[in-house]
Amino acid sequence: MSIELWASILAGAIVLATPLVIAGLGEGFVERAGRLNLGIEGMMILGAFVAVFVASFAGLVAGLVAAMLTGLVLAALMNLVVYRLGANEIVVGLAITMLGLGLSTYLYQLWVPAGQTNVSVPTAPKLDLGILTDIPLIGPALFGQSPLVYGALVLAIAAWAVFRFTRFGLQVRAVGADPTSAALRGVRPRQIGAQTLLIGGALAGLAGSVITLGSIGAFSPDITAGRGYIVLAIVIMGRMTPVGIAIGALLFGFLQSFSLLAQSTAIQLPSELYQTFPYAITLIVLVLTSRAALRRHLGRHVRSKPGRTQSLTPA
Amino acid sequence: MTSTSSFETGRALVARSVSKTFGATRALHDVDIVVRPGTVHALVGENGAGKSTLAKILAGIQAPDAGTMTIGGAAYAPHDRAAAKARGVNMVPQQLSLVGELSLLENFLLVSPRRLLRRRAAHTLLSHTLERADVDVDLTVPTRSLTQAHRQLGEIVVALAEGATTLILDEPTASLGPHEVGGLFDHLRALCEGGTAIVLITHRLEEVGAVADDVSVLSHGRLVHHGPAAELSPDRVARLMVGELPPPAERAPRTPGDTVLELRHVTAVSDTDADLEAVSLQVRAGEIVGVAGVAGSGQNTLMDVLAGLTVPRGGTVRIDDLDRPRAVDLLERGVAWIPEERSDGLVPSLSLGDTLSLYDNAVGSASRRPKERRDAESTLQDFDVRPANPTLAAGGLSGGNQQKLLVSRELGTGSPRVVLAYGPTQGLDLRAAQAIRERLVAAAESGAAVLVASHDLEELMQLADRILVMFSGRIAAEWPIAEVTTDKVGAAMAGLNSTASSTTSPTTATSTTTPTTEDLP
Amino acid sequence: MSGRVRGWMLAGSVVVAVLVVATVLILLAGADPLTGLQGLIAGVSSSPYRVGELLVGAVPIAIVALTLIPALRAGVFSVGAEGQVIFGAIFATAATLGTAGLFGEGVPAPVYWVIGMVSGALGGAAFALLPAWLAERWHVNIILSTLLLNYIAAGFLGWTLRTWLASDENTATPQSPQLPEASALPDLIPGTRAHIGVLLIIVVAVLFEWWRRTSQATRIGVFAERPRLALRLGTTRARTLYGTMLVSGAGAGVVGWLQVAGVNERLFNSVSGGVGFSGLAVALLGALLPGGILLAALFFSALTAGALGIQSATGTVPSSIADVIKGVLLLGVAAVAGVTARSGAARPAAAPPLTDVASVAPDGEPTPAAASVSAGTEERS
Amino acid sequence: SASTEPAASGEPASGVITVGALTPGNANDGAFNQALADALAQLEEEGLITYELREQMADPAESEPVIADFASQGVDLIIGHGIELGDAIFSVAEDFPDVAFTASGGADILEKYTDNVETWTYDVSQVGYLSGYIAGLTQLSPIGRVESLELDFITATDAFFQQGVAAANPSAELLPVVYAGSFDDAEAAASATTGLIGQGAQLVYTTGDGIAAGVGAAAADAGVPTVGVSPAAGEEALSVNVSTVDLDMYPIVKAWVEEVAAGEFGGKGVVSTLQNGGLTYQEINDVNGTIPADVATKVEELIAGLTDGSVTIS
Ligand SMILES: Nc1ncnc2c1ncn2[C@@H]1O[C@H](COP(=O)(O)OP(=O)(O)OP(=O)(O)O)[C@@H](O)[C@H]1O
Ligand SMILES: Nc1ncnc2c1ncn2[C@@H]1O[C@H](COP(=O)(O)OP(=O)(O)OP(=O)(O)O)[C@@H](O)[C@H]1O
Ligand SMILES: [Mg+2]
Ligand SMILES: [Mg+2]
Repeated sequence: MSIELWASILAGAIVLATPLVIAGLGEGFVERAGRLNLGIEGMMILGAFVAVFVASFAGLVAGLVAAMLTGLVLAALMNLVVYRLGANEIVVGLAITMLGLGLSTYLYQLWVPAGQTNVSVPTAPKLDLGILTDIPLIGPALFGQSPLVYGALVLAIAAWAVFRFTRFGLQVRAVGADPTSAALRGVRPRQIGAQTLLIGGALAGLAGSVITLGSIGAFSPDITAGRGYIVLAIVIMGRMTPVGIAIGALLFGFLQSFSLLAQSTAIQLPSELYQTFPYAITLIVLVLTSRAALRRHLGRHVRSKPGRTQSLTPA
Repeated sequence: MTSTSSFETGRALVARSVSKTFGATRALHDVDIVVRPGTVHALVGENGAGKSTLAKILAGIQAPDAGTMTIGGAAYAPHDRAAAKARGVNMVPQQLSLVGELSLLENFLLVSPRRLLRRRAAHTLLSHTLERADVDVDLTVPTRSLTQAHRQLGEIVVALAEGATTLILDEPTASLGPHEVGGLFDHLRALCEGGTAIVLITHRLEEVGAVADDVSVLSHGRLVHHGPAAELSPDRVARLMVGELPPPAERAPRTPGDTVLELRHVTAVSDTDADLEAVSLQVRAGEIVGVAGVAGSGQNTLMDVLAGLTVPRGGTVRIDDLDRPRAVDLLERGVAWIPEERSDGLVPSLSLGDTLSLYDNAVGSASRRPKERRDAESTLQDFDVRPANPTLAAGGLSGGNQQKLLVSRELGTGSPRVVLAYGPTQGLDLRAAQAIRERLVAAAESGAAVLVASHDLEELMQLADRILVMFSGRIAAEWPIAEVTTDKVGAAMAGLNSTASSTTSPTTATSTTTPTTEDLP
Repeated sequence: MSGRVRGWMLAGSVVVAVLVVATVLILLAGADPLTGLQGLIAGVSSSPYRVGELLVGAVPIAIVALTLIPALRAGVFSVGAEGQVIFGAIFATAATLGTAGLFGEGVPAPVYWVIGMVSGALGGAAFALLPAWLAERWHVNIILSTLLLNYIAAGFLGWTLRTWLASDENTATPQSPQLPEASALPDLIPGTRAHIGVLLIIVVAVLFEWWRRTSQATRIGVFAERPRLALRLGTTRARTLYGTMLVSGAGAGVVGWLQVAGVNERLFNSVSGGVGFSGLAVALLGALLPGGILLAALFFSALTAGALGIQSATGTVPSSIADVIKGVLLLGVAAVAGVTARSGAARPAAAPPLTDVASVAPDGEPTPAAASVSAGTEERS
Repeated sequence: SASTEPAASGEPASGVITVGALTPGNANDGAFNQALADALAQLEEEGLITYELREQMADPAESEPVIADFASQGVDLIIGHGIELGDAIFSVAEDFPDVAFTASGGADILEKYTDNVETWTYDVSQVGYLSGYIAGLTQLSPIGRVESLELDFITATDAFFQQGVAAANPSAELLPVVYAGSFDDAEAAASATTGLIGQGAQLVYTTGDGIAAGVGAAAADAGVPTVGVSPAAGEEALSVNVSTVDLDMYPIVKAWVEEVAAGEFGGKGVVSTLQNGGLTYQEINDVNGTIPADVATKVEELIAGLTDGSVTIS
């Protein structure tokens, strides 16, 4: 395989990973707080639609903001129904996904009825850093992307900093690990949980808009193509940490990009093999990380075995 | 009430006519309490008397239905724990409130007033507090990996660092060994010198005399006595709480029969307790074997191996003539199991009746015991489970009553061949604890092999025919009851003779080494 | 009592919410809402054919949901029905065509049915074995492994229909050859697509109603909450994982056979039709009770038919209104279920942990994460 | 289209024929599905028909009841537009001998007509060949191709595409086909397109509709011309699209309607071709002058050749 091909694969990987990173960071907050959002797919696709719709008359930035608000509203709905009214988290997640998929298609069909050319909006302009962008292999991948890609990077760093340096991050972890104790300590688990869900929703909406406004410039039904579910796998694979999630998303993006472009080489395998390749590898990585995590988990306990490293010093 | 200086009453935490009702339960009924600065105020009472409820109200965790509270005369009506903390009232709940995934440092920062964490400053503050309290606990490992005792002490330290002027401790000693309790009480006294008021809830009445200045006795939600602790003997407190107690039955001589359960050179790993290293042990029919040891010395691992819940890495386990029994084989052969963590043995959503008949229903008609069909309600009454209503959910009972329920399922429905019990009376009031001890003795008398692990040495000495001491996953010492003294056991629990003695023979275990400081872990 | 009143009020407000949403959507499409709502009702009830469709639509969802009962009771959350239906369908199709190829015309119908059903069940169960093994041995979360395996199954089906099971005819949609006449399930209601396989849901429902009362059901319930106690009852983690996943896999596999032999008479790419998620949703909506699940499945199927009725009556409303209404209804019903369960003093619906049974160590001991959760919810005095 | 009341009787007494139509995908896909929707809309405007259209009917399990439903309501003509609907149409048509049906399929469907089912297909070879011919005439090489799934009709079309390219520009180089793995995953298609362009593709061809949005956007972004991108991709994408071979269902549907009106329906099959106007192509876009000026005339010559038989595709 040529260097051009690898450059293309890398650049494609980063584009494909961007929405996964953004939605994954959001879901990372949600799962860290002990909740689960199975509605990401619905939030993403409705965000993807609303982004194009709003951007078509109000511009790119308004489109992005509208998509975030869309995800936020769906997340607020989910919070109300699940955590206030006591509905089942999984059922509601599936319902939100159904709603998002249905509503986005419905509104799209009304907006662009048969016989009209699809509405397209300008996508976010790509960066061109001249010399840097011209570096072979990594130049286009690292320095020739749309600002949304760099936005995702900033978000990942921000999420990392929130967990590392803020009380909120600590409270999220505490609420997820042990809500009863956290509440006894004076943290409000419901409030923290709701906040993470809203963050998760807003980022899922944004992730959807990154697909339509970042690379396509138009909406078409089912454009998210199951990415909302992949996000769940990536979050677990990344052990719910921002860095892990970013790596997991990049890995999936790379696998997808690779299996798309490997088809254009001389290696001819059944196309279905290429299509399932990213999922199969993700499963394998999931197995490896689960196993490693298990070992690490046990290892940590063996090392700091109670009664050995610590000792009470009676006065 | 003793006379107090106007300065002290001036800062006292006072509650008047506090009442609290949960559904049909009147947990508190017109209770008054005055907590004076610089004193330890013991709060005692039977299981379900309302101690924890009163404490939670003082600490802002629950709101009273009626009544008023003041601090230093100013109205005090905290709407949550943060509000109480702001007024200097802090609590270490009966169920510890440390988040296991987080270190003590992070548990402290969790509710800090700042949005951005200042780890370094917090670390300095906590280290300083540790130093002052003369405790050594690792601040940076997840508290989950600390021993129960260290978590307990750690949470107290966190509460202190948060700046408590009134500190409420709900049964801090229930799971501590004698050394740890001694250390804790020293800290408490030191705190009082500094003017802190301490509310201490406990079931160990001898502690009242040892450490408390004032004592309040609750019974069925009412305050039945309050006054200086010095005037009260443990017996008197006990009588106040529960009326006259029959003295513990005389120890009847028991002759052990055949070996029922046997471990040989068993090694086993655990991720929450010490690993077992070459543990050999026999439990014979009709004897009670006591297992002593500080928390995390491997008692939990030992119990799990004996109950078939952990598969050993090496060595043999045998019941009767069955090798490597599975947990279900053991159940079928009549092994009763009372785990340290009572929630392990109870399904909160099952009703009391279903809990009692769980083994019969779930293992099928070929049940382990030829069970006399006594109805659930009378079993519950026999074991004094309150309320004795078979249709209630197990999760709704108070901690002590859950323990009684667990014991009644394990011991109450037939005659077990083996009884494995870890802290069987933990968190129980005197009468309930005595009743359970009698059950264990009765089981042994009717031929069961009984193994009891406990942090309460008193209890072991009362029950056991033989005492083993565990240290760091080994059996460090073993004596027949006649040779046991508190000092010997205490030394063995601290590991003072374990390094030199690789055998469990009582003579070598006690006579070989002179303790040196290097042997301290 | 007041809880019940509140429940009814909420049920009422769900209906209102759905009506409002439907009205707004229909108005947006420039049609008359009243006509649309009439269409909704006509869509499920106006002819025997439509009633038959209601049943045909309910079959896969109901069987998948019913056979998920043990898994969900044990806390094993699988969304793998999708892939298991596919494998069941592939096995059943291959076995049926293979039988026809070997023995020619003369094979009697019941023989075909037994072969189809058994091989379908085997296919589904075999494909369920993988996530069960991954969870048991490697502690991989089952929701995620089944999710990913669904994509892999879909890819495998696509390849299958393009290669070794492809129809000889010139077709655009990938499909298998037509199954032999005798292997098809006869009609239950003449003139509709409702086949006698519909009766199977009654059998399966009765089976699980009986199972619910067995000691095994109790053990599995104990396992979900207290794995160590369950060990004493003879329920190990491995046995629970394999047992429950095999049951749900076999159920999904049978659905694969039913769809092939009862509805389409050949294997299509679309055979699984999203049943993984809707089956899970219906099982939870039905509160893991067979009766509730049957109702919920019929209800779900009715929504699909009813939404088509709206489109039929108004003419201009895009069919995707079905998904919107399904989503809103599902949301509403879940909310009502939550509120009534809560006021009925039952425990709030358990949040399905992504670190579910997978976090129980091999010997059945909860790892600290699991222990702290259980310790956290109980009073430890 | 305006809302309609389906006529209660099967008799086309009023002269206005009631039509029930089903498409496998969304009617606004700018391609296959939309061709039917546009034809129906035009015929309704002309007052010849009233119609109902059901979209997203690719799953036979869903479409059969809809077809049966139309039939039992007494609709005059039921159009199953798309090979996915073929079986369902035949199966329902047996039970409703008085209703007219049309079914579509591969080339073999032309022989499968019955008394009340007319069959229709389009000439895959012409679609593929003409697209390839246009792509070849641009003289751009290498040519990349992005498709949805490896399905029979897609690989068949592609084989003719290759012939067309070879006929117009024997020296053109073709990169292997990249399958996006889904009909809808525009982002994967965009990524594939960008990748192909990165490998030197000077022109990208696609037949998909959902994924066309991705192909079009990525190509427009890189300023690389495309062939085959549908209007569903939007204005931006169309600005670099040289041309797309489209269906025009108007003449076909109009013929069916007239036959129903005249009571002569049934017993034949019809195929859409460039010759009979069932296939058309979008006016050649010179993409800012990068496309040779003679493309349009050469395409017309090809069509003339096909019509008079001097050119044949095999
Ligand atoms: N949240 C609650 N809901 C219902 N009943 C409660 C609740 N909390 C306490 N109770 C009941 O109130 C009574 C007092 O409980 P409390 O926990 O204060 O007792 P306690 O004295 O601390 O007992 P123990 O020694 O067993 O810990 C008990 O009957 C208990 O069952
Ligand atoms: N605050 C808490 N948060 C989470 N888990 C806890 C907490 N307290 C106790 N646990 C759990 O309880 C179990 C028992 O604790 P541990 O093994 O540390 O002490 P131990 O050996 O049982 O001795 P002791 O009970 O005397 O302190 C462990 O599984 C631990 O994870
Ligand atoms: Mg208490
Ligand atoms: Mg403990």
